[in-house]
Amino acid sequence: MLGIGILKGMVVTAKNFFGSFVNKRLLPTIQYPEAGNSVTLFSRNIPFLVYDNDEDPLGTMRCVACKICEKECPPQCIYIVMEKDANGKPAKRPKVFDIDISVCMGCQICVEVCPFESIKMDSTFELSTPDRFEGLLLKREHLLKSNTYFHKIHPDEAQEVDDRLAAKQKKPAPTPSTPAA
Amino acid sequence: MVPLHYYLVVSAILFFVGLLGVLTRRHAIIVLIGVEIMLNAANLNFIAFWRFGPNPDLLLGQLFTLFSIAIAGAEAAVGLALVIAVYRFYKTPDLEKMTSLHE
Amino acid sequence: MTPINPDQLIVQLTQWALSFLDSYPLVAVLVAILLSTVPLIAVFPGCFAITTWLERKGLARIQNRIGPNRTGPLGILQPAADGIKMLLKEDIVPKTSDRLAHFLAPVVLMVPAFTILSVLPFNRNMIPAAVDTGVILFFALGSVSTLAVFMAGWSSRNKYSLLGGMRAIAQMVSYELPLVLSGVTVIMMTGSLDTTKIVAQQQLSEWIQSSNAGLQCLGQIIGWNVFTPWGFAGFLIFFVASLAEINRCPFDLPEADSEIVAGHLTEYSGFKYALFFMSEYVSAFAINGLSTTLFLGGWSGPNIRPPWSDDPNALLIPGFVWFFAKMFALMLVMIWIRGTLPRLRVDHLMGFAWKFLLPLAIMNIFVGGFYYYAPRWHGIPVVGWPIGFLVMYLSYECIGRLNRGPKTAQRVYHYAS
Amino acid sequence: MIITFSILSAIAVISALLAVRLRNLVHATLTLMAFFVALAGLFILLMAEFLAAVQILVYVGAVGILILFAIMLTQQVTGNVKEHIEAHGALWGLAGATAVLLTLLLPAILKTALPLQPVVETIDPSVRALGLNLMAPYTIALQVIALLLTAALLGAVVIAISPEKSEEEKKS
Repeated sequence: MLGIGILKGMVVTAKNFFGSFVNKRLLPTIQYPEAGNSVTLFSRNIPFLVYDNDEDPLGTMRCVACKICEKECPPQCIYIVMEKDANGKPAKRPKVFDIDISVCMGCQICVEVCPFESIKMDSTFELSTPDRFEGLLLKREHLLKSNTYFHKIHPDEAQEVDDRLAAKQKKPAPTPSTPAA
Repeated sequence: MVPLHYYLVVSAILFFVGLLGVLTRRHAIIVLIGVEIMLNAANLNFIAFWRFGPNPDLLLGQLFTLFSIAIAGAEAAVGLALVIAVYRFYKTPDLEKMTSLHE
Repeated sequence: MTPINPDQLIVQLTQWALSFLDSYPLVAVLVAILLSTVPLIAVFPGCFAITTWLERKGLARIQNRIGPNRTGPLGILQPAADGIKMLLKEDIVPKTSDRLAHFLAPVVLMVPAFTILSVLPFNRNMIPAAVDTGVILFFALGSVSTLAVFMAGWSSRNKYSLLGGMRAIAQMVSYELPLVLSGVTVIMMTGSLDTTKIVAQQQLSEWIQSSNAGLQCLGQIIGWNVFTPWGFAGFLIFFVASLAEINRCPFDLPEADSEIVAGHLTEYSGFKYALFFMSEYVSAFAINGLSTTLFLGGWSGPNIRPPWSDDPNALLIPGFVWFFAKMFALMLVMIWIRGTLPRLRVDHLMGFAWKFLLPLAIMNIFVGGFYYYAPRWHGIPVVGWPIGFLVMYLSYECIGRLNRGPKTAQRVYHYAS
Repeated sequence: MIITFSILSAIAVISALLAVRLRNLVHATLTLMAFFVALAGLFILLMAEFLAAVQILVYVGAVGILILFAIMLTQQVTGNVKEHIEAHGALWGLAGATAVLLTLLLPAILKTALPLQPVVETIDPSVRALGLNLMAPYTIALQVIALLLTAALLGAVVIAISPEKSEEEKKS
């Protein structure tokens, strides 16, 4: 019969209409500011710096200001200045660690190249600011986040990293003992 | 009630206006508009005479006007089609430039 | 003191109010005019507001969204917010536009849209203008809206506007024919252009009035024109043609936003745009009211008598409730269709009117005539109904099949192989 | 009554005058529509409701729109006519039209004794009677009109089809 296709289409839309009241799948909208979207396990956004001890973030940060990430960053959004102690010796800590997130493209290359597991990808997405210059330039203080936070957002990856770090710590211990043996 | 004179005078003036349009403008469509105005003036006359006549129940004036409106519709359709056809040929709607028969 | 009849309460109140003015006939006439026009001007913009909200919510649910929910509970204040936004916006008139025509176009659209409402019978004794030529007056004033759309499109001096205006003219003039012809069947069967008589005609079904009480409750429903073969076909033709006549989806080519911006509305903003928007909805209500009157029995619903009254005309649920319920139901179907069907192509649109709806409407007139003269058994159209239905169905199939273009081959998708 | 009449007839005359005198064709057509509507108002005043409705339906809804279409197809879309609009001997035309008005129409109206009041005070404007009249005594006229309209429709289509277009269609 002619026109049956129109009726079929009408039935489909009617199903959508009534289904949206009962079926969660047919109404996937989330009221964003009130009910935040749940972030998936593998979502990544911008890098952050990991520290280990919650009491002393600056003291236990893993970054040693080796500037590998600064060199590798394709859009060159990382800027690092190494800290010097009172004697003028390098202190293996960044004095300045800036990431211009208006330039960062979230490629994760800095994470891949970091030998100290100190820079990881964050999954936060509420980054809007009223200031498009200073507000989008994240300083060291903004970037420092604890290992527990890393565990919270990417548990599997954080566990892997922890294991690797633990293995690394163990390894140097036997090395000096080898000549003794 | 408004007397019959008034309607007839209005209708006469409308007829005059339509005639003015036909006689003084050179654009084919305006000439057609003038013809339409004259037809409508005649219709007004028919209706007025029907209303003031002795036998409105016979509805003669209304019937005649109905036919006249139908004919006016046909006239407008054919007239405008002619205007378009002539325009395609002469590339102008100006009646005074359509002089093939004249030359 | 007559017993209270909920059906006629408003009419009785009006008469009671007017009875105080008996000694001032001129004032009484003025008050009577106000009493019949002010409710129209008050009620229909309200209906328009509710419909915009319903439409946004309904379309949202069809598209698996939630729709407006910020202003008020369930977003019910959204129309008010929209209205305030519209009123506060700057009224921009293009520099090269034809000022007078640009200004007059929304007015020319709105005045007939409200005027045609006055020939609709909302209830027994509740019709703003009881004229002998109701239906034809409706169609006549409705055809003025074509002019308004053209004025809007032409005066904007914008090629998209002009294209929209020309499309609107072509579409509305074409679809007026099936619209009027499917209405003609009803007029022919009723023998009157008067809308009140058309409604009264549909309440007459003697064979059911004489039967038992349970069926009598349905007495005012069975007689609806939509339950006859010609009425059913006519209703469908009328409904489709009215969709095109008021430029709603899927016939919204004059304002097809993916092709010609917003058609004739492109250069309108602020209050004028709001007027356009409102008149479109009001004419949608008007045309749905007319199809309710012509095919769905107008204000008649199930005969539920109030227990305290012996008056056979007394009804517990007032007629205008049924009228507005039917009108809103048709409006909801329009929203549903808008959420379902995609826009037609221009040549398909014109072909659909001239090659499909028009022959079908003419066929419908013949079927109506046959139904009228076919022999009946105790008033039941035992011959007319099935044969009429069969003829209409066959002509639907035949005309539809004749209109089919060359059959296209099944599309084959070549993926990377 | 007289006030309504004067307003309506003033609108009718002025808009008719504008319709034949305006330079801009689309404006002329729009004022022509106003003229049609005012005339429909006069019909209502004369108790010919049905004809008023038909007047609006046919003239505003069909003829006027047709004229607009014709303008859009023949002129540039602004409707402005650049060259001068008066016909040759326009003054003679004006004189002739005035002469017709002053010597033929007005004297005839003013000299005839015409009824001031309608003979029948109230008319029940019955569409039904009109329809019965069309069906019984005037059937032939109705049929002829129908034939004429069909012929006009076909004729208009045949005239308006452009010859080049049809040749192109033949080729393709």
